[in-house]
Amino acid sequence: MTTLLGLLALAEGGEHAVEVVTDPGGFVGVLADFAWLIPVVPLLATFAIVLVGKRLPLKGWELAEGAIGFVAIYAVALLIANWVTPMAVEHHIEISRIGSLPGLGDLVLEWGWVVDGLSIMMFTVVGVVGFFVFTYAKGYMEGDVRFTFFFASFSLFAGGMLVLVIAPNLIQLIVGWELVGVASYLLIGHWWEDHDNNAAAIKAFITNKIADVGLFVGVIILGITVGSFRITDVLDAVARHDSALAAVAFWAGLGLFIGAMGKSAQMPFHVWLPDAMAGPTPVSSLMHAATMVTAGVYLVGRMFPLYQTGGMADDVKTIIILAGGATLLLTGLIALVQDDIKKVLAYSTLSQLGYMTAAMGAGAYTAGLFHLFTHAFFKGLLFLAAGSVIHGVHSNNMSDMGGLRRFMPSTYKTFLIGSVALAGIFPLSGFWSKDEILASLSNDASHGGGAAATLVLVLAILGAFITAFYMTRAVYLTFFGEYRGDGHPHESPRVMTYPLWGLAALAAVAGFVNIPGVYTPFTEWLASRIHVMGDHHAGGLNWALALIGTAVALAGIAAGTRLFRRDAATQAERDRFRIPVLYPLLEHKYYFDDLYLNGIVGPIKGPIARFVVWTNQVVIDGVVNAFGAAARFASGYVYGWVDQRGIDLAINVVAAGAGEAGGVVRKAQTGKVQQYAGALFAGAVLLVVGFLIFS
Amino acid sequence: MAFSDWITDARNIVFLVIALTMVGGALVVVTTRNVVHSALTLVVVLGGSAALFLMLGAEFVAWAVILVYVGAVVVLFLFGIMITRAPIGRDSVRLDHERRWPPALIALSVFVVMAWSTTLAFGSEQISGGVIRTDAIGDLLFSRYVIPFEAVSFVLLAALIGGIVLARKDPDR
Amino acid sequence: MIVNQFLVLGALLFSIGVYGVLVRRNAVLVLLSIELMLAAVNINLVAFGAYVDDAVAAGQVFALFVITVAAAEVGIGLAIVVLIFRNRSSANVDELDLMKW
Amino acid sequence: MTSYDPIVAMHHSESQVSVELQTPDMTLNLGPQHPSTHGVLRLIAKVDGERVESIEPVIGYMHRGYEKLAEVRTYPQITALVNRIDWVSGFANEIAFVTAAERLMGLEVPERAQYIRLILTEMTRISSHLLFLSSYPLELGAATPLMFALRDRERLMDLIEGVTGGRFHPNFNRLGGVKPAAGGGSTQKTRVQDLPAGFLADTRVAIEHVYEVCDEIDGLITGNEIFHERTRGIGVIPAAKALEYGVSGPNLRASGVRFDLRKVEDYLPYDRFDWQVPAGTEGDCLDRYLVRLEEIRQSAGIIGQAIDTIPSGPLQAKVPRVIKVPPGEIYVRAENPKGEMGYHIVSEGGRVPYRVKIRSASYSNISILPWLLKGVLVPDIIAIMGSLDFVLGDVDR
Amino acid sequence: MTVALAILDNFWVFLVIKLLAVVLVLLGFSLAIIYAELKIMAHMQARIGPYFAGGRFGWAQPFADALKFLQKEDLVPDEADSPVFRLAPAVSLMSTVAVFVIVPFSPTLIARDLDVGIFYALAVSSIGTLGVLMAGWSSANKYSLMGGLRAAAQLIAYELPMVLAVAAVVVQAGTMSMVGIVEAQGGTALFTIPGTDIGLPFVMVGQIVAFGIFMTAALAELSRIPFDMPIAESELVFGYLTEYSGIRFTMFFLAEYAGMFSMAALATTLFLGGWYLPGLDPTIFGPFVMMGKVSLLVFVMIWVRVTWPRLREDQLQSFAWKWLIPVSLANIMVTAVLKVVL
Repeated sequence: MTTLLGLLALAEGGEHAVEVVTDPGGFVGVLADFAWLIPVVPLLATFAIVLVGKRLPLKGWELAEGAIGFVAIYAVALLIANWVTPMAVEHHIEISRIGSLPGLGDLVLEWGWVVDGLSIMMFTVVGVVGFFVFTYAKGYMEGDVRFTFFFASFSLFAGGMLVLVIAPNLIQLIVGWELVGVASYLLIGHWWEDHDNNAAAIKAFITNKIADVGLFVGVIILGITVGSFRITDVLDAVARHDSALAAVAFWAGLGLFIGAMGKSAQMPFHVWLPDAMAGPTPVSSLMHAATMVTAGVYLVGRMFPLYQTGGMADDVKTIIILAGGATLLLTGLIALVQDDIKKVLAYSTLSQLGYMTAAMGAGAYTAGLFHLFTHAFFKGLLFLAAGSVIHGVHSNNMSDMGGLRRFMPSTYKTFLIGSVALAGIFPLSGFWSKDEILASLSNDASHGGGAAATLVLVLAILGAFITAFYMTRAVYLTFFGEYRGDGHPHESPRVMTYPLWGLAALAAVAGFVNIPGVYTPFTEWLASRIHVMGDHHAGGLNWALALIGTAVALAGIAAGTRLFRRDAATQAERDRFRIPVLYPLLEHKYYFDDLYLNGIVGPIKGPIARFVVWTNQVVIDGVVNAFGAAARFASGYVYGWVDQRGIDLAINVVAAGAGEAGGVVRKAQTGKVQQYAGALFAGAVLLVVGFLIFS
Repeated sequence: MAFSDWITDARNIVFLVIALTMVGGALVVVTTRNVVHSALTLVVVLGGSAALFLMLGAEFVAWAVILVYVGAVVVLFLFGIMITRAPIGRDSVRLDHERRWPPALIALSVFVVMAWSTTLAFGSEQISGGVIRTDAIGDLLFSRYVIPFEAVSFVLLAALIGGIVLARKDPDR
Repeated sequence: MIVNQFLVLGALLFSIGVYGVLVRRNAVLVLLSIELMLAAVNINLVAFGAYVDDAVAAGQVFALFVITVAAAEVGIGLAIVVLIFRNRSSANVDELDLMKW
Repeated sequence: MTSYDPIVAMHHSESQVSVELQTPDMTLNLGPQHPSTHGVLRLIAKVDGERVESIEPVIGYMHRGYEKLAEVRTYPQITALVNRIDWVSGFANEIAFVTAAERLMGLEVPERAQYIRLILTEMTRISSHLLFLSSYPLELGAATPLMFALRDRERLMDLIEGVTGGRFHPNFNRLGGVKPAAGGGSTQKTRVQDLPAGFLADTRVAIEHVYEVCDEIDGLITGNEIFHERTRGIGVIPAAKALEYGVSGPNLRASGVRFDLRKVEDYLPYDRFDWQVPAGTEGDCLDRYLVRLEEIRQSAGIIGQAIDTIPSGPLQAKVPRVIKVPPGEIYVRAENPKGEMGYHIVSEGGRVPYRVKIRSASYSNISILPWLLKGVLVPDIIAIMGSLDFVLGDVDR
Repeated sequence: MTVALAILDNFWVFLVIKLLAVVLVLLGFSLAIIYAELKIMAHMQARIGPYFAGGRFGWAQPFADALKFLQKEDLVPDEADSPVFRLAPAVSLMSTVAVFVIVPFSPTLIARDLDVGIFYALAVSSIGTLGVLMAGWSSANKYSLMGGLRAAAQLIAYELPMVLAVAAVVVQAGTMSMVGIVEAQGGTALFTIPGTDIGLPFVMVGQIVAFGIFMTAALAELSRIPFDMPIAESELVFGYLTEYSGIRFTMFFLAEYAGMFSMAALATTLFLGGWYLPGLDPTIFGPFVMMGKVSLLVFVMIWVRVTWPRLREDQLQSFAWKWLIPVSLANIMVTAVLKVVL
């Protein structure tokens, strides 16, 4: 097989290295060699849309759809190939040598692509969900003033996400990371005419940036300690217990995880995600539910050998599992009280991300990523369905909805499928993945995870109840009862409902790829990597926990039904739900935003202000008063003698002197460049002469 | 190294001829009373520098100087001069400042200092260099120096746009 | 050939350029003198490159960069001169004293 | 200074800047000796770079005082003067003058003479237009059409020479008819030899060649993209402007005014033939070229019909030996190849006219130049001047 | 005999002989092209052309013309800037002559096969612009100045697409040496007709766009119709050549025709496979094959001159900047990508 350099090799002089662990060979090998096309095609589509999009018949949508369709097909082909023969191929192309750091070798700027089970799974998620969402967005964004720009940004996001996923080195990963950040900023602020949307975009960006500091610190520590930014090299160093790395691994792992917390919106960085719902719903669906926010989980998965039990940074796991546990419960609770349907889903997303993170923290690599996989489908679906509702009702608020199942049957049915899947009811996909997480947590608790794992297991079971509860509430408030809004709701066009059905189908069956102990291809997909995972994965189906989980979910549904079933939507009825203490807490989202504003920004601002006031009041005023008193005493004396006789004379002399001198010196300021240049050269000569003489 | 030793090398004779031509040309450039003559004499100096580059084995740079400087930069100069005003014969307008001695003094001291310091530093070190092939330079430009290369190309693009923006007439006016 | 002969020639050309920059009134001539200085710099760079004779050919590559930047500088500089000429019907530097205090 | 309004001040300063922002104008003298001025015309052009700011034609380098000369010449002598006005269409110049004199005298021109006049006029028209077809592409840089067009113009010149004895200055018209061939004299004999032997057959051949060369030039030039670039939308004369400046002939018709004196006036029997008046739509250089190309074909058609139907009969009406024109005043105009050619004759009854005022086509046609050339590029000056197809003799007289 | 051989073996003597050969070849070809143009134009324009000079077919017409020019008075206008005026034709002629150094007629028949051959050719031919500007400015004539300015603007505008078109070829061939470029078209595995070892010239395998751009730019560089605005005699009398006469005019005249030859030779080398023709041994037939191809291109140039009108300066500029340069850039990109991928 000849070496296929790809476009990037145009930057001549770079070396092209291939690392093949499991060579698929043949056509599949070609497929893997050309995998660089996966991120490049959407990025090219972005440029093409920007350049010619507006002149195309469908205003650039066709380019975006074509690109994402290409990705979807390519990803599915790779998935099937990987299913048949597991593969793990890495390509690295040297772009430039950055130069060497003292004491270390050359740091090389590389570009490359890694094709293994993990990245293929992510391609599939991005490609397939993306394909449905792009299709849906055609209908949703129809008539928008910045229709073309929307798809350019969306395509940019897809490209960036794929750059991130395909990255075999940390620098490229950061490039992708920031590309999706930019795309997220652009898309959250898509309707920037409204100031709130603008603010939300900025908030998301800044929150992520703060967390990114952690990522950068982690990457720099790893790169400099190992001497290479290649993930493979880093993980090799981990595997051979490199002593230099061992010393800093905890901090590097923590830094990376902080970055992951930002992107995956773990507490306390979760505040940006609900606000990000200001963007168009397809954006919320693809980026802020299915793919982008899972980048953090992906990062942890990609660097998993670092975190795994026995890995160098396995102390971080406790932080990970606690962050996940806290997020999954607390954000789930907030979802209970939201009126905005997208916010409900957003907090639900936070909660589910908490599940994934917790699973990673429990060392359950497969379980966390499996939940990522299924969640992408059903949460993408839920957002799209919510978007369809919003499209029909022209409001985000559930208090303006109700009874929509009669008007929007397709949306209703698909939303219901998504909700049930999210709640984790057998046999839909959510059941399998959530159950695996519970099983893994329990497994971890009994295998050295300690109290943290046990605590989080309890939280997760509680979370399952809450999940079912708020989804039931959302379904009832939206689709049952009387219609409370204005106008006439209508079903969305077919370009929007077909993707709903497509995703609904996937949400229903996606769980069957990993039935513990029966049929587990998903586990095998993820296992095809260069570095072996020490996966704390529960081997079989934990019947007890499955039963408990299902029972809890059913209980949640029952409770929700009881509360919200019959015309639940009247305001008075819903107020029954307001628990005296908890409700305000939840409504204000645990005062996190207030905390940040008043707790972090405020304390910085406050003391400065107070200090200034204090200085002014006490120090300066005191000094001034003292001086005043002294001066009043002195002046009488001084006026007579010093001022009148001494100073006035001196001042007059000085003033006259200054005036004269100014007149003289001013002539040097001719404004003529050449005189300045002459002075410059003369000065340089004097300097050099001085240097030569005195050295 | 004695001058007699130095001058016996045929290459040094060639160098001397070229160098004297260049210096003479350079003096004309800064003293002539005619703008166009000044620009045309600059061509002689640049041609001389290209010849020196050939002597030093820097073939690509030599032809690049011819192509860019003589073929484009000087032509651009002449173009600019002729568009603004193209005096034929002696220019009636004063081209120099009244006082010439202070600049001459500064220039002289710059020369003395530079020549002094290079002589101090290099004495009579021989040039060892052989020909560096053009493809080697190409490889270097695109690997080790790729970032400065991109930066320079960006500068050039910016200059292009800037030049257009500055020089074009606003069609509304 | 010794290095210093090139370096001294470069110094001489450079200082002639300095003289031109300082003494010329016409902006175009100032630009021409700057070209002279840049040419001197190039001679030095290439001479150093031949002296060091390393594989990185930094001298020649930098000379190429200087040529490019000089081309950019001339483009912008001449555009400015043309603009000044249009505005003030004169390209004399000493009449441009807008920076004067 | 009453009050300070910043907006007004800004506009004021901007307007000052816009006045300042101009490169110095250069005065470019095109002519009097210049390859493209068709004689001695001088254009004083103020150019900013290549763009013309203003243009001032200076005429009169060829002034020969024909109007004054005509006051001391007899009528037959004047015909020898007037065919030198537009020297590339000498025969056509004579027609309007003799018609005017004939009308004052009340002479009836025999039909055969009228046909001969018509055939020769149209041949002159074709030869004039062929000259345009050769010189205009040449001015735009294409040298080949010159050779093609002149080759076939030569056949027509030979035919005209065969009939009249002169290539450019035939001096063939007589008051009351045309001059018979050698030895014919001023008689009413019917069997006098008027046209040379084989003239009609040769004319047929020549016309076929004219059609051919038209097609050739059509293929070579008309479809050429560069030619279109140079001529389309260049030098547009709107119909109203053309009428305002008194532009006539093909230049007027190119602007869309379907006005042809051959249809309007009845100085020659054009109404007996089937032909069209071609006209353009845009009034640009391309249209002027196309109109002339089509006029050649129409004229060739007229000649073809005329030689098929030429009647036999006397060549001249009965005229007194000493020609004296009765007192009176008349203006007769005819369609010259260049446009409207008219003579205003004031007679006091003697052998010489009291006053002859010549209205020539080119003079009116180029009077539009200062308006037309404002703001064009220097190469367009040539393209536009060439497309107007003027002759300096016709301008200066 | 041996002494003669020894003298020939000397580097300098051989160099002088080579250079003399170049100049003679150049003169011969230029005169031949002038004659060819006279005859071809005449026949295309339904004329016969020169007929008497030299007895048969007017073969001596170019010599007669040259003699006539040589014996004319060498006028220098009173107001002209005499040294510049006198130098301009030499600069112009020199730049075209210098190109001949690297024109290869066969694998061995080449004055000097430079490492950066084509780059040298482009650099040297760009000096011609300077000669034109000098001529235009020093003549102290407004037509000359306008012609010179037009020529300079035009040459700058067309230098770029030409260099870019050549760059695509260089990328594909992987060398700037003229011999190397020809050989890249002749012998490598990349461009052979399948089943044989006969090479295909570039123009058949993808550089057809660059070929078109190069020929267009060459016509513009030579100021030939349809790009002869600098000397457009119907507008600018004779542009920058207006004030020239006698031997200096002859030098410009010669420079134009030598330029035609050198541009055609460059195009042949870059795109048409130089001395290669399938089935013919390059060492023996190389020069003849090369000359045949060059003649073909020269004929096309003459043909174009006979057929087309000239463009306008601004149209030429916009054509160069808005079409040729983007197209040639795209061509480079496509070439580079294909080069890497294939």
